[in-house]
Amino acid sequence: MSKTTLFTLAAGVLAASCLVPVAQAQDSMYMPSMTYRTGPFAGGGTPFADGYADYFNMLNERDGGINGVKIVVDECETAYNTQKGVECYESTKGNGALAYSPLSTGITLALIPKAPVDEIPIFSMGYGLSAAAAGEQFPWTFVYPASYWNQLSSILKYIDSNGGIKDKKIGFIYLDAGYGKEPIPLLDQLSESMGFSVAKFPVGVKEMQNQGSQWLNVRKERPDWMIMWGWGAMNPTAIKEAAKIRFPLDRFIGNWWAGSHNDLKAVGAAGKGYLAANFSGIGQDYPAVQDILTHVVEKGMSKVASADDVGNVLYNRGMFNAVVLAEAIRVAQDKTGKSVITGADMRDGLEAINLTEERLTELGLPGFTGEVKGSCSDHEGGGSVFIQQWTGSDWEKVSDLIAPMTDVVRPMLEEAAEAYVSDKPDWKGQTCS
Amino acid sequence: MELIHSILVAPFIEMVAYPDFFLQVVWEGFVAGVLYSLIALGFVLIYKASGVFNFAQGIMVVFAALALVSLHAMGVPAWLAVLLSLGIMGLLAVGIERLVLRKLVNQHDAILLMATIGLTLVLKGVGQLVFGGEPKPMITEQLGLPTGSTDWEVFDGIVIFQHIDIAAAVIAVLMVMALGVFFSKTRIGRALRAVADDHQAALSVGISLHQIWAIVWFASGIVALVTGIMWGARSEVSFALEIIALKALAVLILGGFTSIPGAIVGGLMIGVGEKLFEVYWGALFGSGVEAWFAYVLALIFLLFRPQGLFGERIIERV
Amino acid sequence: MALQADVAESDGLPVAHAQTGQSSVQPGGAEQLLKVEHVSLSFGGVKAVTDISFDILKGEVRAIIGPNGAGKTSMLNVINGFYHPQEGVISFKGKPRRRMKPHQAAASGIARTFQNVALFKGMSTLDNIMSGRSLKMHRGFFWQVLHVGPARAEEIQHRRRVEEIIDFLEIAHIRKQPVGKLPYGLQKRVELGRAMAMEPELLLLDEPMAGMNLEEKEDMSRFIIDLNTEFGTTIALIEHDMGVVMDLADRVVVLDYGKKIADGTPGEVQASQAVIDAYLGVAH
Amino acid sequence: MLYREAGQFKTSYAADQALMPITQDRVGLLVILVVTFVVIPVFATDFFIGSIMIPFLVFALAAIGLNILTGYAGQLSLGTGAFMGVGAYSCYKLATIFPDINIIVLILVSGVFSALVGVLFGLPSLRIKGLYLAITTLAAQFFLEWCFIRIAWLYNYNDSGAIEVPQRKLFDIAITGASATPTVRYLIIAGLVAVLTLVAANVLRGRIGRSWMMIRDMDIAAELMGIRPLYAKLSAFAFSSYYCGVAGALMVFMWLGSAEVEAFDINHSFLVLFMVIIGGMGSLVGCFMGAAFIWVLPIIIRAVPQMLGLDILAATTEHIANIIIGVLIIFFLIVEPHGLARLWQIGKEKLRTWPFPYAST
Repeated sequence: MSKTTLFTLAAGVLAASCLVPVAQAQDSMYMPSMTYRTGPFAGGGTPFADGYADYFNMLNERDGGINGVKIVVDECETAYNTQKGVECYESTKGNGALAYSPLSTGITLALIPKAPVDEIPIFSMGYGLSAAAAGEQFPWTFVYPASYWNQLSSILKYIDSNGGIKDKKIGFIYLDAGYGKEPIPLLDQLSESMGFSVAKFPVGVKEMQNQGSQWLNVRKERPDWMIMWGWGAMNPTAIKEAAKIRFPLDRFIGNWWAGSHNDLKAVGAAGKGYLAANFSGIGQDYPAVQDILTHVVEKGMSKVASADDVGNVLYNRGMFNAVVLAEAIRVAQDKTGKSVITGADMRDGLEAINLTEERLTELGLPGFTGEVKGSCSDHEGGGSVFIQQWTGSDWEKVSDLIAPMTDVVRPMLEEAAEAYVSDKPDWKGQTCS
Repeated sequence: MELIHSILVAPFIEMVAYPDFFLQVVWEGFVAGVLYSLIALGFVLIYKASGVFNFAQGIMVVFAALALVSLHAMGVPAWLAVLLSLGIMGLLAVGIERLVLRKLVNQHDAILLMATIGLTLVLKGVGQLVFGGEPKPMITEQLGLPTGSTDWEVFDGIVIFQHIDIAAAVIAVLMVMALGVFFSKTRIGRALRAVADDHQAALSVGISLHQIWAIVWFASGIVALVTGIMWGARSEVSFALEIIALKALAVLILGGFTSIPGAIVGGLMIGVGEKLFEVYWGALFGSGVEAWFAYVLALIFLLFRPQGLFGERIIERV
Repeated sequence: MALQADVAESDGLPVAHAQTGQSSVQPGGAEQLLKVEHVSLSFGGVKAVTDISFDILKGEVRAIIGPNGAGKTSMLNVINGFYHPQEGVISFKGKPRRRMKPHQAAASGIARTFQNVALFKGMSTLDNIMSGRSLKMHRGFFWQVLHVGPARAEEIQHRRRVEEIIDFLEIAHIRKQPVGKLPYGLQKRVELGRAMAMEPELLLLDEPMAGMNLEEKEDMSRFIIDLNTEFGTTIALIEHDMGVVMDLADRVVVLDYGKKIADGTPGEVQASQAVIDAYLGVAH
Repeated sequence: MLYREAGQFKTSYAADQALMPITQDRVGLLVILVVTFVVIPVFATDFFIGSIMIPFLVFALAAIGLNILTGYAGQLSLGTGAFMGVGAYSCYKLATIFPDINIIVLILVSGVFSALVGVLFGLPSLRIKGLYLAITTLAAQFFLEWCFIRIAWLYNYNDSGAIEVPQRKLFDIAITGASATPTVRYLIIAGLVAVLTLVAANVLRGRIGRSWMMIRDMDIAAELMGIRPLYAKLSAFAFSSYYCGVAGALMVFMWLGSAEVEAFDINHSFLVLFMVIIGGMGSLVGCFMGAAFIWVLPIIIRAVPQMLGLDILAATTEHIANIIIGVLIIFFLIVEPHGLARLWQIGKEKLRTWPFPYAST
């Protein structure tokens, strides 16, 4: 008896969820957007979500969609929380979702096994499981344009080309969670082959704003370079602490989640010299970004607080996430001849993606990023990153694209992918010729 | 044997070998401790006067700082923004007293605690709705707070003092002194102490409990704003700070729930203790021990001296 | 009273120490149930009880009286193990002990009620009285989980005993009500029922009639007398109402400022000059 | 009205002590069981089963665990998340060490580890109570979280530090892993939750349950009735943690499929606490009501503006859900500390005495 109210309630929701207008009409395609505009990492989640939505809306406004089919972007708030993310996934996958960008390592890990079952690809752009770059084992997962491991190898190459890395001490400060720990196996491997030593400094998720001890330890260990795998409030705190202990900031490199405008806003001039890896262009000087300003922001259809936020690192990265997905839709439309595609078509589209410099220019993004060329076995594309430096008020590109050490990383990726699949007897991979 | 050496001997050798570094560690711990103390102070004020264990103190710190920063972002001059934020905290105090506390008089303390957990959710929701969830830089310079640092050359090395940290310590001392004067010299302060000693007796001599509660909540609102400014200046103002505020609970166990000096000493002990433990012993445990050090220390403390350093001995009456 | 018939049917009765036929007015030769010798208790230097000795005989009603703050409740707390006296020995059923936990006291056969009712407020009358049976229930976790067979049978068997007590105390109508909402007089009765359910050898009653009106006092007195005569339960009672004490008690101990000032039959005590002084407030 | 007990006489104590003495309640339960095990699996959508029913049942089980400790035994705990984590990580380790043992057995066994850890952290409860105890449970929360990160053995030295559920079968049907259908997973969870709820109901109405409530209501008097605080409190910790542990294992194995430490953090502990407060402390039915309410409310709040065609930012609805839950917690604590369960009971009383509005007090 007791549960009847509950059941009525649940039935109400069931009914409600059926009533929600489902964007499966013939003239549109459904693109879910997992956002985290709330929670401890909201600072990074907000501009990313804005860039993502604005690009699709720009295509709708400017071109009337992709090949005449409008894209419906539907945001679902995850607050960077795995349970909520999974719930978002389950509640939207039935709407004809073409691809998911989970935007959290935890959610990505939860969704990877679901992707082949539901036939919806996961596009974790430069995050999530590095091993997912191995297309043979992970047909439904894509990490364009580079995995964390490739990125780390590029950063190490940068260090090597700036005074050599042999016999140096590299400090690695990281968020003590799945995300931050992800590149450690490669770091350990490369420290042997490249001949440097490593000191690790974990920062607890709850201690992000309280890094005094870690930086005291840095002072004790005296590393030559620092590499940071940080996120959210951890980044500005770390840069401030580094400045406090007089660590030379031009020897402190963040990964691509530790090098946005939002991170440095709180640091300002004190962060001058700080370096970060990046794979997406900065600023508004791209025709595509200008189109967003004209067709979306100026019409008041964007959620950005001010037009100045457009072109920020994370905004542009969110936009690039949408660019890759939009391009995959086009490829899939070409391949299948259909205008409205399915998740499975989308997967084929993502796999056959080929964003050459030429194509990027056509899209209004000349020189925005390195080439991204996927294949059946390669789900991370080119994998090149560049290094940018904080001038005290803005980011400045200070290096050319640095190619990763594919020869070292690739075998490790494949090994990790094998390990992942090994205890899953019914796992479906694919064979690439 | 080696383990015993690395626990009992090696860290101390290291401390003596690099005394400048040791001093730096203690100073950093001291500064963190000052901030823990400030949060704990907010707890103590409210607990003393109303018996409410205010779980929302941490979120009040974030809320106050966010209000300040957001008002300034809207174009309000810094000092006016401080006043307005104080006004907001005052309204909040009156609101909480009217809508929550008044209705929960004489309830079990666990119920009161859970009510403040509910309050935490409300403040979190309202705060993000009104001010936005993304982290914001503190307006350190606009408030006239010092930046920069001073080096102290000692023992063939240097100890670096950030001016903002020194300011935080000074302000904390001033605030504790001001509270001391407030409690001992003013009429309201004396009334507060009377209430803390005995609710019934205070009522019988004509002290309005409602008024007193609103005042202590406002007072801890002020403490929250100051804490928020100081902490925000060290990193930034964000909701991530809320979890760190929980450490103040451990501080309270050490210091006793009703003692202002206890909150200060407890905060400093935890601040310095966890830094020393993390820097000199942390590596043995795989580091990151700061996450639990305060709580485990509190737990051990509870087993041996449950009333805290300065608390009164609890005698159970039948 | 239909109780006698019910009692005879059920097992596990306190018949063992029932002393039917013996006059409770003259317990002269009866065995000592409890003996308190030279007990002193202090809290941080403040003496609550000083060098007190007395005994309680099996089957009697023993009253402890004295002005406020005389140390009466402290004495009860010492007897059932809440407080540990710094000096002195307490012997129960001939076994001396210094320190004892309340649950050990309960296990050895001492039950009690409190000055301010200490019922389990969130539970019903029935559950409160059932809780008095805790020590007598033994079925383990496994049977509890299944709640069939032995555990169920045990629960029902004890329920029968509890229902007898409920009948005895005439509280059947409030059987399933949460005790928190009952009037004070009934709460006191339920508390007595809970103590009875333990089938104690010694029952300590701390002001069982405080705050009652005349009618309720009469009821409660009747229950106490019945309990003593029919079940043979030994009772130690603290009470302020001198009339009640004189009517109920076989012997009386008088305390004042933590010291024993008189001990004897109600008549003897009443005649004692020390007692008269204590109650009239003559300076010591 | 239909809901009357007039004419239903009990002729034995056994009948009077039954879990559901009134016929209508028994019929109601039967209806619920039929709906749970037949109607929902057959008719409901995958989304409803996978994202509403499964989490709801998992949380209800965790809420039962916390309610045993906090609602029935009166020991406030803020460490539920960590105890669920112990269950999840033990189950993961057991599943890797004993791949041939049925996963349902392992899930039930993993609760034992959680119970052991619960007893360990419950030890301070013998000396301290109330708020102080709440802080020791915080210590448990943060220390265990740290263990889940630091002890790599717990997650099989996985690079990402996450635990991933291996695929397991029962009678050749996949019951864990991605290819297990929501319906299968749901049926397993529903079965386990039904059995465990019955067990909890039985324990709570017997000697052991009574001893917990005695400690909660008046620990001094309880001791006087011969209850040993040591046994009563530690058994409450053990029993409660067992439920939390099983709920944690179910959460990872039957719902999420993989989990990082964050899945067991302090916010998770709070979430379960909210369910207990809103559902009703000291009520099993309340656990279900609270879990349903807290889990479903945000989903409804999200769906309503969409249905009305309003364009509200996803984040905004999240904040609004926070505010509503917070306000409701305060509301319930002020107005009805026994939560939804008590409201439901009052409703039943009213039905019983209808049409005499003042008959029940």
